[in-house]
Amino acid sequence: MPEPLIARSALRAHVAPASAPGSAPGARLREVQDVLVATVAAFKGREDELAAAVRERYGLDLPAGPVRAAAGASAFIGAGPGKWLFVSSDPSADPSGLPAAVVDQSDGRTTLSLSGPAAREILSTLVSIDLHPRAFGPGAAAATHASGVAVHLWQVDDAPTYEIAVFRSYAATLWRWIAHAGAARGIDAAL
Amino acid sequence: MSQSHRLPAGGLVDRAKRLSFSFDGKTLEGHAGDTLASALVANGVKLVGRSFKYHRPRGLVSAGAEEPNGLVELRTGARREPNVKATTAELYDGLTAQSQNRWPSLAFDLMAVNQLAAPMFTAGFYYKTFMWPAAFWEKLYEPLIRRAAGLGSLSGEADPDEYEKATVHCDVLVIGSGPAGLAAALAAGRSGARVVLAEEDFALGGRLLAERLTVGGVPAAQWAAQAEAELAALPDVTLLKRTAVFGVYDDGVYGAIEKVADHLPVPAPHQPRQRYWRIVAKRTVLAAGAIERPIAFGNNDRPGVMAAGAVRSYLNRFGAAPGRRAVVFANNDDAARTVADLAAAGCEVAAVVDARGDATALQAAAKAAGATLLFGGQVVEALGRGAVAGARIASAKGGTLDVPCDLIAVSGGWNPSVQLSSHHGARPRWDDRLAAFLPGQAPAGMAVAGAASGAFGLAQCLAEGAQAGRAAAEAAGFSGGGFDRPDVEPEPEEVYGAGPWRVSGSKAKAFVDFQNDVSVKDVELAAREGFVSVEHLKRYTTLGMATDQGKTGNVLGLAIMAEVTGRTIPQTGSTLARSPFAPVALGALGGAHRGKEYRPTRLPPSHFFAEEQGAVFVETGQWMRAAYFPQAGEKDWFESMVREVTTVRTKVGVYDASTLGKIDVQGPDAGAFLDRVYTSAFSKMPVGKARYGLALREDGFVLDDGTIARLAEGHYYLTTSTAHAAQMMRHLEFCRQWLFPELDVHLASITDQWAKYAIAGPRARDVVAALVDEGNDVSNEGLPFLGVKELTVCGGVKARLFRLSFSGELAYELAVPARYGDAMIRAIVKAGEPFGICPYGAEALAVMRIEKGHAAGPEINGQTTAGDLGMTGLLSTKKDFVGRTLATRDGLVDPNRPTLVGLRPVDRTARLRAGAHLVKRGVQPVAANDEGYVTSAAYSPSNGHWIALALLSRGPERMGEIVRVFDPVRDGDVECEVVSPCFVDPEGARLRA
Amino acid sequence: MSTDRYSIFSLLRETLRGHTGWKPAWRSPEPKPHYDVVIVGGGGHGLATAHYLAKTYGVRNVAVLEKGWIGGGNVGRNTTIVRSNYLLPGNIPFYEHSMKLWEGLEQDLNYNAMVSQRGILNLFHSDGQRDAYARRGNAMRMHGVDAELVDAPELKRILPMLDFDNARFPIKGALRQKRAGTVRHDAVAWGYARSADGFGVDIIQNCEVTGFRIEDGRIEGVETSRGFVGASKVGLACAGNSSRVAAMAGLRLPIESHALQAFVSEGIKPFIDTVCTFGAGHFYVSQSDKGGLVFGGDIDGYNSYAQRGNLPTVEDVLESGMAVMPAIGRVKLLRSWGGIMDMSMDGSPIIDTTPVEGLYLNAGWCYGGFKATPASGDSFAHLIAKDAPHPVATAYRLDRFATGRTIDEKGVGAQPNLH
Amino acid sequence: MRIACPYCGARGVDEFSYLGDATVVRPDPAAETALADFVDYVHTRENPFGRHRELWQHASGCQSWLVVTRDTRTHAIEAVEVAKDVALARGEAK
Ligand SMILES: Cc1cc2nc3c(=O)[nH]c(=O)nc-3n(C[C@H](O)[C@H](O)[C@H](O)COP(=O)(O)OP(=O)(O)OC[C@H]3O[C@@H](n4cnc5c(N)ncnc54)[C@H](O)[C@@H]3O)c2cc1C
Ligand SMILES: NC(=O)c1ccc[n+]([C@@H]2O[C@H](COP(=O)([O-])OP(=O)(O)OC[C@H]3O[C@@H](n4cnc5c(N)ncnc54)[C@H](O)[C@@H]3O)[C@@H](O)[C@H]2O)c1
Ligand SMILES: Cc1cc2nc3c(=O)[nH]c(=O)nc-3n(C[C@H](O)[C@H](O)[C@H](O)COP(=O)(O)O)c2cc1C
Ligand SMILES: [Zn+2]
Repeated sequence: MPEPLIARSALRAHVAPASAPGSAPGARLREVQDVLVATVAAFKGREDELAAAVRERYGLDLPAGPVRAAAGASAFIGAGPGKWLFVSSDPSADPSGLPAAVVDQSDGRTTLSLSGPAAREILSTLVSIDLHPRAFGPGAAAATHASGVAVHLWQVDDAPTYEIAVFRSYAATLWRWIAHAGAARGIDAAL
Repeated sequence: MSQSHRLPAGGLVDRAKRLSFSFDGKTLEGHAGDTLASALVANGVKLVGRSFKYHRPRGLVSAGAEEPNGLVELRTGARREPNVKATTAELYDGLTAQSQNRWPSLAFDLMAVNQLAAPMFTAGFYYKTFMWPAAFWEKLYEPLIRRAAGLGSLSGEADPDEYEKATVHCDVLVIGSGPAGLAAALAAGRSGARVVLAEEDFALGGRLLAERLTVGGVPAAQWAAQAEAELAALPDVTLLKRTAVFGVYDDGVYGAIEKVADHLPVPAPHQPRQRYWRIVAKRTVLAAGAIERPIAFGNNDRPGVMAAGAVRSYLNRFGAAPGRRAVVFANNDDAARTVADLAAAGCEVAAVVDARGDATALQAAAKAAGATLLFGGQVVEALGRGAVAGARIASAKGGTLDVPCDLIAVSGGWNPSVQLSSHHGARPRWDDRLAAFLPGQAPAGMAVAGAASGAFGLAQCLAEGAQAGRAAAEAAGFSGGGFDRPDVEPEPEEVYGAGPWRVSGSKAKAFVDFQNDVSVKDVELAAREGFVSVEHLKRYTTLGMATDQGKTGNVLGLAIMAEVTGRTIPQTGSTLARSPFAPVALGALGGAHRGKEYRPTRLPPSHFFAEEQGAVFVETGQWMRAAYFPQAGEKDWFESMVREVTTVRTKVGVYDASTLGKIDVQGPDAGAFLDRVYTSAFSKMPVGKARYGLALREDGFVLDDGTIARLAEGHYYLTTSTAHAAQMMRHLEFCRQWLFPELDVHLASITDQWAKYAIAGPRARDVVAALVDEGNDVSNEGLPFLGVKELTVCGGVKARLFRLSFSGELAYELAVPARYGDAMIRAIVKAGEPFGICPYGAEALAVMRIEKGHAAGPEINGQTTAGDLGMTGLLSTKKDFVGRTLATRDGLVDPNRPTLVGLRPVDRTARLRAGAHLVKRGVQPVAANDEGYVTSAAYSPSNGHWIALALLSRGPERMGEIVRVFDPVRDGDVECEVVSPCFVDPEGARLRA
Repeated sequence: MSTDRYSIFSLLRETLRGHTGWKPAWRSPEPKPHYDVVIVGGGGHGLATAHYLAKTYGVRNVAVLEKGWIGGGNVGRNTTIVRSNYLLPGNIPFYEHSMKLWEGLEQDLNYNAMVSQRGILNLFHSDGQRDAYARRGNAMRMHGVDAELVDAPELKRILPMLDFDNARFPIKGALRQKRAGTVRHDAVAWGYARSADGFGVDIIQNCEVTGFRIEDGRIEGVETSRGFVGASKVGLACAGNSSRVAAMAGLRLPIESHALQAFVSEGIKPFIDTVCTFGAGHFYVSQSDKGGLVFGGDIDGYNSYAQRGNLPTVEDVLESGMAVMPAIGRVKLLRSWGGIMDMSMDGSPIIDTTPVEGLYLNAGWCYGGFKATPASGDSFAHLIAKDAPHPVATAYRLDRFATGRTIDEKGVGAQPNLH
Repeated sequence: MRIACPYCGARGVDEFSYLGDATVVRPDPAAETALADFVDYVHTRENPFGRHRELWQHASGCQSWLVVTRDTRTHAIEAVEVAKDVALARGEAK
C-alpha cells in the first residue's frame, strides 16, 4: 500500500522568498491555506432554483454583481454573469450538490492575503483597477490581472486586507511580484 | 571660481546646504534647490554644449524642460544617462556631468571644423550626394554621418536601476502647478473630489517661483508654498512632484513619469529610480504654462543669449546671475520684468531693444534701470566667439551700434504649452491678438487653463485655473469647492508683437531650432525646393525634431515659412505634438518586471521534485518544463534522452503532463456543443470513454487537437495542447456565448486544478495498480484503451485515470488534485522502482511522439489542414462544425498539398533537422523544385538512427521514394526514404496491451 | 519640371551660389481634365507606381492624387526596415525583387534615400523557433536569397548589448539576412516623386478622391476635392484607407484598418548597427542616421483610423525592449506616433484588377509594405500598363480567399489583428 | 482606451481581447450558397470609418464576450452590450 499523499502548497521558499520588514510593516503577505474554492455557473432557466439552494444551504443571497456575499465561513463572489467563485474555510461546505455547473478549484487557485496600510499602494503597482476606498471597499471584488497574471481579488476588511486568488501555477510569480513591490514599503511576507 | 555669479541674497536655494558637483571633470559647488543649470550659471559657466551638426558652442537658453542646448551626460558607468537637460536635473551632492558631442573637449572641439563646411551642409544635402560609388555608402559615408549624429552616448551596460509602474484613479487631474494649476487643484480639492496634481518640477509654483510678484499680499513663492500645504492636508489630493505628464490616451488615461530618485546619488535600496504612472482621470485641467520664443538674429545661439523669462528664473528663483551686463531684446512688455529684475539684482542693463514701434512698460522699465532704450530697434547679431561679448543693434533709423555685454535676454513672445491638448490629433489654432497658437479641440474631458490657454496675466491665470478646477470637479459630481482669487498687483494690458521673427542684416547664421542646427537659411531653402507644407518643412530640415521637439523654435520656424511663402501663419499651419511631452526613460516605461521576471513563470506540480532530481528545464510558453533528468555519467541531453526513451519503451516512465490545457465542460448541451466545435461527434460517445479530437478554425485550417473524455451524462473533460490552451478557451467561450448562445453549457479552466502524470511503458499497469485504492480494476478489461475512470489512489485521494497514450506505449494519465501533485509523482516513482521506472522530460516525450508520428506544434502550425496531417477521416460528414465549409475550398483539398510522411535517412548515420526542405532526388535544390519540409526530427533510440516527420507534396503516394533533404543554412544535404510517419509499433498493439 | 541632377558637383556649385539656384523637387501643377492613368494615393507605392509607369512602361500622362501631402501616410511613419526574409513561395520572389530594386534605387532615382544594408537579425529563443527560422532561411536560400543562422556566441559578438545572461527566454541565436537593412523613409517618397515629376507625372497634393465615375462597369475618372479628373485607368494605392476608397467604387475588401505605433528615442552615438527583432515578445529596433533608436512592436489590435494608439502597447513594447536589451533603460523616448494600415485577412497584400474595368487595386500591405515599395510600384505599374500581373506578384489575387490559396506567413488565419 | 464591461465596470483596454466586426453572422451551412457565404463571412469586412460594432472579450475579467459600438476615428465608445444577449436577441428576431 503506498503512503498517503501529503498536500503541498505551490509556494516554496526559494521561488517565493520570505521577507521581513525593517521596522513597522507596511503590509503582510500570507497564503490563505485550506480553503474550498469552486466555480459555480447557473444552468439555463434554473437560476432561481440555484439562488434558493444557496440561500438555504449557506444563508446568503447570490450577488448579482462583482461583489462578495459572505455568511459564516462561506462566500460567493461574483465572477461574471451567472457565475460565481465559491470560497469557504469550512471543509464541510462542499458546494458540489448545488443545482449548477460546479467545478472544484480548491487546488486550481492559490489564495494570498495582503493586509496593512501599504497594501493598497503595493497592489496598485500591479493591478490597475481603482482600489480607492470610495470605489472599492470591504465586500468589493474584481476579476482582473496583476501585470498580466489573472487574479480574482476581493477586499475583506478596512485594514485593508485583500484576498487574491490566482491560478496555482502562477502563485510563485505573483508572490515574488508582490514581495518586490512591497520591498520599499516594508513588507512582511512569510510562508 | 566659487559661485562667482551667485547673487549675495535672494532666491529659493538653501544657502546653508552646499553641494559639490563636477562638470567635465571640474569640481564646482552649488546649493540645495539648484538645478545643474542654475549651479552652472552661479559658477559663471557659459559654455555647456556643442550643437548637433556644426558643433557650435552653446549655452543655456532656458531654465526649464524646453532647454535645447544644455544637454549633458549625467552620472558615469552603467548609470550614465545621455541628453539630460541641465535645466531639469536637480543638483545633488557628488553629481557628475559631462558635456556631449565634442572632441577632445568642450572648449576645444575639433569637430567644429564642420562649421567651415557649413555652407554645404544645408538641409537635406545628403539626399543630393553620397551616391557614388554605390558601395561607399555603407562603408564610408554612412558611418561618418552616423558618428557625427547623436549627442550623448549609452554605456552599453544593462541599466542597474529599478523602475515601477502604478495606477491612480482620480476625479480631476491637474497638470502643472503654476498659479493656474494651483488654483485649479485648490478649487477642485476643496470640493472633496479626488485630485491628482502632477508637476514636472521638484517644487510647486511654476512661474510663481521665478517672478518677483505678490499673490494675496505675500511673495508669490510663499503663496505657492501655502497652497501646497493646504493641498497636502486634503485627504484625497495626491501631489505628484517631479512628475511629468507625458501623454494623453483614450478615455481619460494619462501617462506620467515620476522621478523618484533622480535627485539622489543612487536610489535607496529597493527604491525605483522612476515610477511610471497610469493616471485615469474623469476630468483634466491642463495648466502647463507657456514657453518663451527666441528671435532669429545672427549668432543668436551664442552662449549668453538667453530667454528673458529664463533670466528671471535664474535671478529670482536661484539667486544666480546669467550675466553682469545685459542687453534686453523683446517684442512684448513681459520683458520689462527682466529689465527690472536685472537691475534689482545689481546687474547692469546696457540697452533695451524694443522691436515694436512704441510701448510703455518696457520704456518705463528701461528708464528705471538706466538703460538706453531703442524703439523699433533690433539686435542684428550677437558678437563674440565663444560667448556673447556684445550685441550689434540696428536702430529704427538705420544705423547700427555695438553694445558690449555678456548677456542678451530675448523675448519673441510666448508659446502656450498646448502640446498635450493636441495628443488626440487636433491641431492648435492661431490667435492673432496673442500672436500665439492656442489649444484646438482638446481631448474629451480636458480643459486648458492659464498661460497654456493664452491667459498671460497672473490674475487671469488664477481665475481661469479656479474656474476650470471647479468645473472639472462639478462634472465629476462634486460641488462646493470655493476659491476666491487672491489679490495680485495690477498688470498692464499687454501688447503682443507678432514678430519680428527674424532679423536680417547679419551674415552670421541665425538659428531657428538650436538643437538641430536649423537656421533661417534652411527654412528658405526648403521653401525654394517645394517643401512648403509644414510637415515637409519639418522632415526636410528636421525643424522641431530634436529632443526639445521644437518647444522653443517650432513656431518661429513656421512663422518664417509663412513669411517666405507669403502666407499667413494659420494658412501655413502647424505640426502636431505627440507623446511624450518630454522625453521619458525607456526603462521607466518597461517597469519592474525585467530579466527573469519579464513574464510570469508557471511551475507545474512536479517542479520541485524535478529540481531535486537535477532536471534541466526548458521554457514552453510561460511554463518551465523539465527537459530531461540527467544522471551521473551522462554527458549531455542526448544521452539522458536516449536512456529515458529506452526506459519508457522497455520498462516504464513518468512524465508531468499537467501543462496541457484542461477544460471542464458541463451542461445539458455539452455534447451538442462539442459536436459543433470538434470535427467528430462526441455527443454519442459513452460515459467512461475518451477520444482524440480535432478542432478547426472557421477558415478550415486546424486549430488544435486534444482528447475529450466523457465523465458523466452532461459532463466532459477535454485537453488542449499546452501552446494553444488560452486560445482554445477563448475560442470555446466565443462559440458558447456568440455562435451558439442557445446551448446550455458551461466551461471552466481546470488546468491548474489537476496534476496529471503520464505513466507509460510495458510496466505501466503494474505501477498504476500499485497506486489505486482497492476495488479499482485497472486491468485491460477493467480499463481498456481510451477508457476513463474516476477513482481514488493512495488511500482516498480522488483521482481521474485515463487510458491514453502519447508515447505509443501502454500508458495511463493519472490526475490528482494539484496539492497532491508533488507527493503523487514521488509516490509514482516509488511504486515504479521495482519496475525500473524513471521520470522523463520534454525531450524524451518529443522523441517518442515523433516515433509514433503524432502531429504536434510543428505540424499544427496554423498552416495545415486535417488532410495535410492525414486526418481526413476525422472530418464528420454527418454534422456541421466550425471550419467545415471552408475546409472544402480547392486550395485546402488540393492533392498536391504537402502531406504528413515519415523520413528515414538512407545513410543511417546521417542527422536530420527540422526546417530542412525536400526536393526530388537529382533535381536542383531551388524554389521551383521545393516539395515540402521537415517539421520535426529526432534521434530515435528505438530505431537506432535519426527519423523525421515531414510535409511532402503528395507524400502518402510516395512511400519508398528517396528524396533529398536540403538544409543549406546548416550545411545539411542528405537523402531520405519516404516512409510511414509511424516508426514504432504501427499496429498499435502496445497501447492496447 | 525639375531637371537638376543631384551630385557632389551640383552641391558645390550651389554652395558657392548660396543655394539660391535649387529648383523645387517637384512641381505643383493644377489637375488636367484627363490622364491616361490616375493613381490615388501619394504614398510610397503610389509614387513608385508613377515612376515605374513612366520610366519602365512608358506611360507618362499620369497623375498622382494625394489627399494631404505626399509622404504623409505610412511611407512617412514606418520603421524603415527593408528585407526579403519571407517564408512562403508567394512572397519571397516579390520581396527579393524589391530588395534588388532597393539596391539600385539611388542611381535609378538620382536621389540618396540612404539605403543601408546593415542586416537584420531575428532572434530565436527555443529549438522550435530555431527550426522554424531554419525552414524560412532554407526557403530563402532556395530562392537565391541570402540567409544564415547565427549561433549564440557569434550573436554575442555582433550584439553584445543583448541580455544573454539573465533572460526569461534565453537568446539562442538568430536568423540573419545581411542584405536587409533600412532606408530613409521620407526620402523614398521624395525621391520617387522627384523622379516621376521629371518624367512629366503630375503630383497633385491636397487633392482627395471622393468618388469614382463608373459607366457600364468601366472607370471614367475620379471625383476629387478639386473637381472631376478623367482617367482611362485608375490605380488605388491608399494604404490604410483602402476600404474607404474602394467602397466608393462599390467594392468590399478583405481588409481591416489598424493602428501600428512606432517610437524613436533621442539621438545617441552609434549603439546598434543592424536591425534586430526579439523573438519572445514584440520589439524590434534599429538606429536611424540621426542617432535615434527607431523601434516598435505589435499593432494596437482594434480597428482604428485615428493614427495613434494606447498605452498598453507602449508598455508591451518597452517591457520587451528592456527584456532583450536592458542597456536601453537610460535612453529616453523622444516621440511616438501611429500609422493606419490595411490589415488583410491573411497578412499578405493584394495587387489585382477589380470587377470595375480600368480600376486596379494595390492594398493590404499590413505593417510590411515599406520594404515592398519598389516592387509594389513596379508590379502595379506592370499590371496597369499591361493588364497582366507582374511575374513576381502573381499570388496577390483577390480571389485567393475564395479558392483557399491564402498566403498566411504566420498561420493565424483570417484574423487581421493577429497578423 | 477603457471599456465599460456591463458586469465588471470600466476597465483598461489591456484586459480585453479583440475579434473584430460583430455585424457578420455565421451563415447557414446548409444553404446552397454556403461556400460563398462562408468565404464572405470569414474574410470580407465593412471596415467603416466611424461607427463600428465589434466583438471584444473581457479576457482578464469575467470572460464575457461583448459587442462594443465604437467610433474608429476617435475611439469613442458609444455602447457596450453583452454579446450573448445580442446573439440571443438576433436568434429570436430570425
Ligand atoms: C508604424 C509603422 C511601422 C512600419 N514599419 C515598417 C517597416 O519597418 N518595414 C516595412 O516594410 N513596412 C513597415 N510599415 C508598413 C508600411 O509603412 C506600409 O505598408 C506602406 O508604407 C504602405 O504603402 P504606402 O507607402 O503607399 O502608404 P501610404 O504612405 O500610407 O500612402 C497612401 C496614401 O494614400 C493617400 N490617400 C488615402 N486616401 C486617399 C484619397 N481618398 N484620395 C487621395 N489620397 C488618398 C494617403 O493620404 C496616403 O498618403 C510600417 C507601418 C507603420 C504604420
Ligand atoms: N506676461 C506674459 O507675457 C506671460 C506669458 C506667459 C506666462 N506668464 C506668466 O506665467 C504664469 C503662467 O501661469 P500658469 O499657471 O499658466 O503656468 P506656469 O508656467 O506658472 O506653470 C506651469 C507649470 O506646469 C508644469 N508643467 C508643464 N507641463 C507639464 C507636464 N506635462 N507635466 C507636469 N507638469 C508640467 C511646469 O513645470 C510649470 O511648473 C503666470 O504668472 C503668467 O502671468 C506671463
Ligand atoms: C524612421 C523615423 C525616424 C524618426 N525620427 C524622428 C526624430 O528623430 N525626431 C522626431 O521628432 N520625430 C521623428 N520621427 C517621427 C516624426 O516626427 C513623425 O512623428 C512621424 O513622421 C509621424 O507623423 P506625425 O507625428 O505628424 O503624425 C521619425 C519617424 C520615423 C518614421
Ligand atoms: Zn467583465
